[in-house]
Amino acid sequence: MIPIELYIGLSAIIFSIGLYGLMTQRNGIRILMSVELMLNAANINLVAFSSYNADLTGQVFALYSIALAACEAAIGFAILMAIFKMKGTINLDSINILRW
Amino acid sequence: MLNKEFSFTLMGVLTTLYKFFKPRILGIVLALLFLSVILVSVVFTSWPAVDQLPQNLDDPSNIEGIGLLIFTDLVVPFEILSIVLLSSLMGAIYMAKGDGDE
Amino acid sequence: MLPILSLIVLIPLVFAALTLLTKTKEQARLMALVATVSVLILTLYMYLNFDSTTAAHQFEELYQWVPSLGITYHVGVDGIAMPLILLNAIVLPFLVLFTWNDERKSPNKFYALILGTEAAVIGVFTALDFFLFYVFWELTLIPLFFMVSIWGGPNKHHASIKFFIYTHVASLVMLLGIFGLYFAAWDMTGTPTLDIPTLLAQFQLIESALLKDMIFLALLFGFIVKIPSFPFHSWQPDAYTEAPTAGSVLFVMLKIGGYGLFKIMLPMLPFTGSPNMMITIMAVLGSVSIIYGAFLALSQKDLKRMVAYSSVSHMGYVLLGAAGLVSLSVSGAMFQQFSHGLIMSVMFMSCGIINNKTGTRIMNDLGGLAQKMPKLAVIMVLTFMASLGLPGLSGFIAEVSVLAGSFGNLPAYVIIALVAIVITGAYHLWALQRTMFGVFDKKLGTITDINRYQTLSMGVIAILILYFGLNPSAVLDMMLTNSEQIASMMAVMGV
Amino acid sequence: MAVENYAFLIPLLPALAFVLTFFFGKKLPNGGAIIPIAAIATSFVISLLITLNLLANPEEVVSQSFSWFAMLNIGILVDPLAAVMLTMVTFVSLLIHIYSLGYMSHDKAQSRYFAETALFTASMLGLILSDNILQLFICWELVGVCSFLLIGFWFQKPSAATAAKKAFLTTRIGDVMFLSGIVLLFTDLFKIYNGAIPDGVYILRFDVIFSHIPEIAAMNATIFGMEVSHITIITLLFFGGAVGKSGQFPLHVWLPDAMEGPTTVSALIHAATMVTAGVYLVARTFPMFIAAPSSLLVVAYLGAFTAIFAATMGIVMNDIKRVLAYSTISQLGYMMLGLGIGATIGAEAVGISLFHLINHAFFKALLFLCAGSVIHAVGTQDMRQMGGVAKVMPITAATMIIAALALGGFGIPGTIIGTSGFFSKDAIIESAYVFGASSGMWIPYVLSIVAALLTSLYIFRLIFMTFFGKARTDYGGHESPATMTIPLSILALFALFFGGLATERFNTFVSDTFMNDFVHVNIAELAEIGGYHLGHHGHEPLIILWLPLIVAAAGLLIAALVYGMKVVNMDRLVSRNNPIYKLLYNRYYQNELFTNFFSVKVVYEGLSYAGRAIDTGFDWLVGWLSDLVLETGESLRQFQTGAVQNYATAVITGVSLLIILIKVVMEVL
Repeated sequence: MIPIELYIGLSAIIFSIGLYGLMTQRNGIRILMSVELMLNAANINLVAFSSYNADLTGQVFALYSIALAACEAAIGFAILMAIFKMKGTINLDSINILRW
Repeated sequence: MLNKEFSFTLMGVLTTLYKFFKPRILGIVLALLFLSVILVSVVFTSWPAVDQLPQNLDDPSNIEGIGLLIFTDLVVPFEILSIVLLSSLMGAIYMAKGDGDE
Repeated sequence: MLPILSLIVLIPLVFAALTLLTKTKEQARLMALVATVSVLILTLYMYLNFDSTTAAHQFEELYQWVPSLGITYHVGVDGIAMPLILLNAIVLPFLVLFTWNDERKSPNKFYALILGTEAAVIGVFTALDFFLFYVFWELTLIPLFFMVSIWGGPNKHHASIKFFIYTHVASLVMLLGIFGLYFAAWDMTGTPTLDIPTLLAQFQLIESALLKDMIFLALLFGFIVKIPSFPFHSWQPDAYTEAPTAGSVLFVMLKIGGYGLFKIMLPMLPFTGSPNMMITIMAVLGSVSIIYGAFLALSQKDLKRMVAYSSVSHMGYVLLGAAGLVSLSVSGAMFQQFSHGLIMSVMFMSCGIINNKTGTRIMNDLGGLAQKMPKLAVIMVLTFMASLGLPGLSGFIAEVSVLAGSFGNLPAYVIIALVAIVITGAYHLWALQRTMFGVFDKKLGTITDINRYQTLSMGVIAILILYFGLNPSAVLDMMLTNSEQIASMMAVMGV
Repeated sequence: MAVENYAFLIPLLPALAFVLTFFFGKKLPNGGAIIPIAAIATSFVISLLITLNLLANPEEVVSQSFSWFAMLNIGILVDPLAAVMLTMVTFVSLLIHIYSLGYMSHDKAQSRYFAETALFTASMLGLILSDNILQLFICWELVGVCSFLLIGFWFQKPSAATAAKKAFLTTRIGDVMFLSGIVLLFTDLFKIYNGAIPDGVYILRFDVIFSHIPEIAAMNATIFGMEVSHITIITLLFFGGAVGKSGQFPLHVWLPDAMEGPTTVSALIHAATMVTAGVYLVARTFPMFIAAPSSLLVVAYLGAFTAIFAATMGIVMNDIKRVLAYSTISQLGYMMLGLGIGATIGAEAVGISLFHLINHAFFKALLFLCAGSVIHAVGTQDMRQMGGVAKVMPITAATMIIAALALGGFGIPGTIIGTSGFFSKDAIIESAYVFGASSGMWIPYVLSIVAALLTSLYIFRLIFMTFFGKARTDYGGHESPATMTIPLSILALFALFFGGLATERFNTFVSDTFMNDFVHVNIAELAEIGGYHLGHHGHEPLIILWLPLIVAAAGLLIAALVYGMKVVNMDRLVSRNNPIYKLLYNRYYQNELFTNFFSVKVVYEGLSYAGRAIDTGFDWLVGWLSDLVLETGESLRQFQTGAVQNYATAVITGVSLLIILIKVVMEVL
């Protein structure tokens, strides 16, 4: 029996790694990958709690979340492609049209 | 990156490390901060001790349960999700396709 | 029975929308005239059926709206609101007539905004629910803002934004006060309500004196800025001056600040933590406004700006009378609002005409206009006399009631106001002398007298000024009934 | 049909005439002059009938009241005081209107003139008829406005517009005092009734006011450490109003400038419809004055001072109308003095003063109309350019000399032979002697005697300079038409004979004005409150009776010697080098002091520009606040880098810190 703390700790570590990537990376694809990491950290939590509570809903939602991650990745890559077409780069530092 | 002047002097290592970490230091610190926050909360939370898991030791698989759940209780989110998936695919294709004249 | 109050708010709103759809000036002004005249007819019907012996609300309508938050659709009029509704209903048809032949861009929007203002202002006067009240209160800002910023003078953008932000900040503070009252009452009774009479009755049950004072001051701030009173008046001369003539008249019709003072502040006053401090605040601001506005009006070179400052001075009487807390002074203050609306609308119309015909409002550049515009001269002399408080005209009734009523409680402030009367006379006469009398300056070109629509509209309002000066009871009776109720409450509380 | 029931028509008819003439006058011949003339004539008939009725039964005054608003009323009251005033005003006004037919016949704005004079008369009649102080004030203000309109009748002349403004503003200073008095009186009465006014009690009606005089007198206020009775404050404030309206020092400055209007208007203002209002106010509220310690003394002293002060200026003026204007101020001073002497002789003072008022109205209207006639013919107002006008205009000259005799006060004491001014003015001077004898205060008496000398001097200077001697310029001119000379002759008859015929009856009639079925005031009791000791006319020494006549004759003699026969050469005296002449000629520099210094420098340039500076300050403050908000936003905007990662970083930081914060707070709690 693995204590739940370890699951949560794992997910927290993965989440933090994703977080780190999100904050420091400049390349759009890397950022998307970091986001995937964070989503999957959440999935780990969902499954772990579901398992501990003997309630399958959490696992179902983990599946849903994976599907959503696919959507997100698809849209994200599409946006990146559009940006690349427009600017010739996917370095997000140059995408600052939201600036004041 | 560490090519031409491959020096093992302490100063050189430190400089290299500094150059490597300087743009990342804030990210690392914040990530560690967040991690520590979560870990501390996790550690200081008293989790209910669950004795038996999973219930059915004979058949550790719960695919069937999940499938049932998907098509009964959670069918509405499922349907919505399918629509979202579909539309996002369409959107992604539309965006990636670009203008027609290419 | 006919839901008159809903009708007089709805008719202008609906017609405002319809007017927006019209294409030509002729259609737009006809629409506006139809709407305002029908409001006038309904209001007159209501006025004639109004029972001025009771202080209770009449023509009430009450529907549940959002029960979980205590929001209702509750409208009704009493002796405080009725004269002000009457004022709006009377002046606006004549305002439309006044602008009948004017040429301006997008007349459909212009008349739609006039109707929108009418609906909003009357809405404030009829609302008996804080939600409605606040919605209409804010709604008055929008048409006036556009009125100034589209058709205004050279400095219109600055003036309109200043007006909007200044008064909007004030209404937000007022909203805080409303919320304070609402949640404090909700806490005590357990049921939410935004009904104005209920909340006013529950105000005294609030235990914390500090909270009561904060609520009172927040509301007071909102009202005082709208009145406007010294030292929060600085939006007013700019807005009044830059607005087109119709806009200035609409500003004058915007008597919601004083209305709030009588309707909401005075019933709450005796139950605040320190009523005497509140009275002093109101009296000081009122008397300072009176004399300060008078001096500033004296120093103005621009005719319209002078009229705007004289308005600050006159509105000081409203505050002073409200602070007097005797039925005569309070009703005098209410009457001041009414009569000020009539007088100032004609004064602004005169300024507008002079500006149109001569192209300037600088008084030193004018002169001798009475020779070219005898009709305008007669009307203008009459209204200027009314404005400086000539007996027999409506301004005097208000002034003398306020002064005589307040003197017992606030002698020092009344003496300040009395000193200002001389200054008031001085700037009015001086302005008349510089614009109407003296040698006509040939540089001004050929000048024709006012057209018959203008004569009609200004003449009728001028005659009403005379009528209400001779027969103030027509509206003063209902004011007296309500102010007696307020005064008796004060007496019970020993304020 | 009792004529009393139609008393309300007296002011209403002229008011109606105003409306009719104003709107339709242009289409009628003579500017519709017939309408106001007919209206005022009817009013005159009604007033006369009522006066005759009252003469028979002085107790049965006419009184009608209607509720107006709150606890105030509108009403009319014709008691002896009002009746004689009504008759005089309608009569003089009627004659002036008839005269104006000729005088104004060349003016384009005739209808406006007649409309405004009709309103002027109506307001004055309303003022006289008022049975409450507020209505009196209302008409009082209306009178002021009409004077504004009429003085500025030729508004295209800047000097006329300025004079009109000055007249209105100066009297308004007095009006504000009057209003303050009313406000204080109202507050006191309100307090006496404890806020609960019974139905049917009109709080500002004279009977209510008079019946509460003792209670008001008992109230005290502390002003600058002095205990002052409320009744003193109220009456002094009322007197302030009278000072403004009746041109007493120091608010007399408007009256000489008021000459900018047509001469007939000056006649109306000076004789009938305006300046007498102040005297009437003091007479009307006399029961209050006599109950007020020291108020009457103020009235007496100020009146006497004004009488001599204005007379000194009258001597040096060269404008024929200005001489008359200063003469009016001086005579009004006499009337005020007459009222002030009530401190000794009680209600009799009202009779004496009113008698002078009526007589003065006759001869002053006559003087002005004659002057107007002369100006009309000669085309100038400067007496230095006239001379020998008597040859051209015999009727005018004769009537004007009669008026001058009346003003100078010529008559034989102890008989009924004498001009009207003689009886009334001598009565005042003799009363001043009684006052001096009983109280030991001789200054008013001395001043009044000297003023009588000056009066005779300046009026005969005018007569000699204008009508006698050689024509100093080539003015042409002719006698005025009959519409102008007939009113002159009628007025001359009254100026000659009215005083002698009416003197005894008049005084008793008017002095009883506070004892009737409307008000019942015991003047003696009230005088106790005021601390005055009433005495009676004793047997004055013969010299006292003759002294006024002697000084008047002396004045005539000096004028004849200097200006008529030119025995004494005045050129050395009359020069700008003579400081006294310069002082008088510049009218004691009042214009510089009041207008140029006080109004323009202090009030306009000083105070109102200070106000402007303050206002700019407030505007700046508001502007600064808004700039502050803008700048804060400007700098806060820098955080909006547009890079999503920065936002994400901020969110993470915020969440972490928030969690820590919550944790810490939870721990502490």
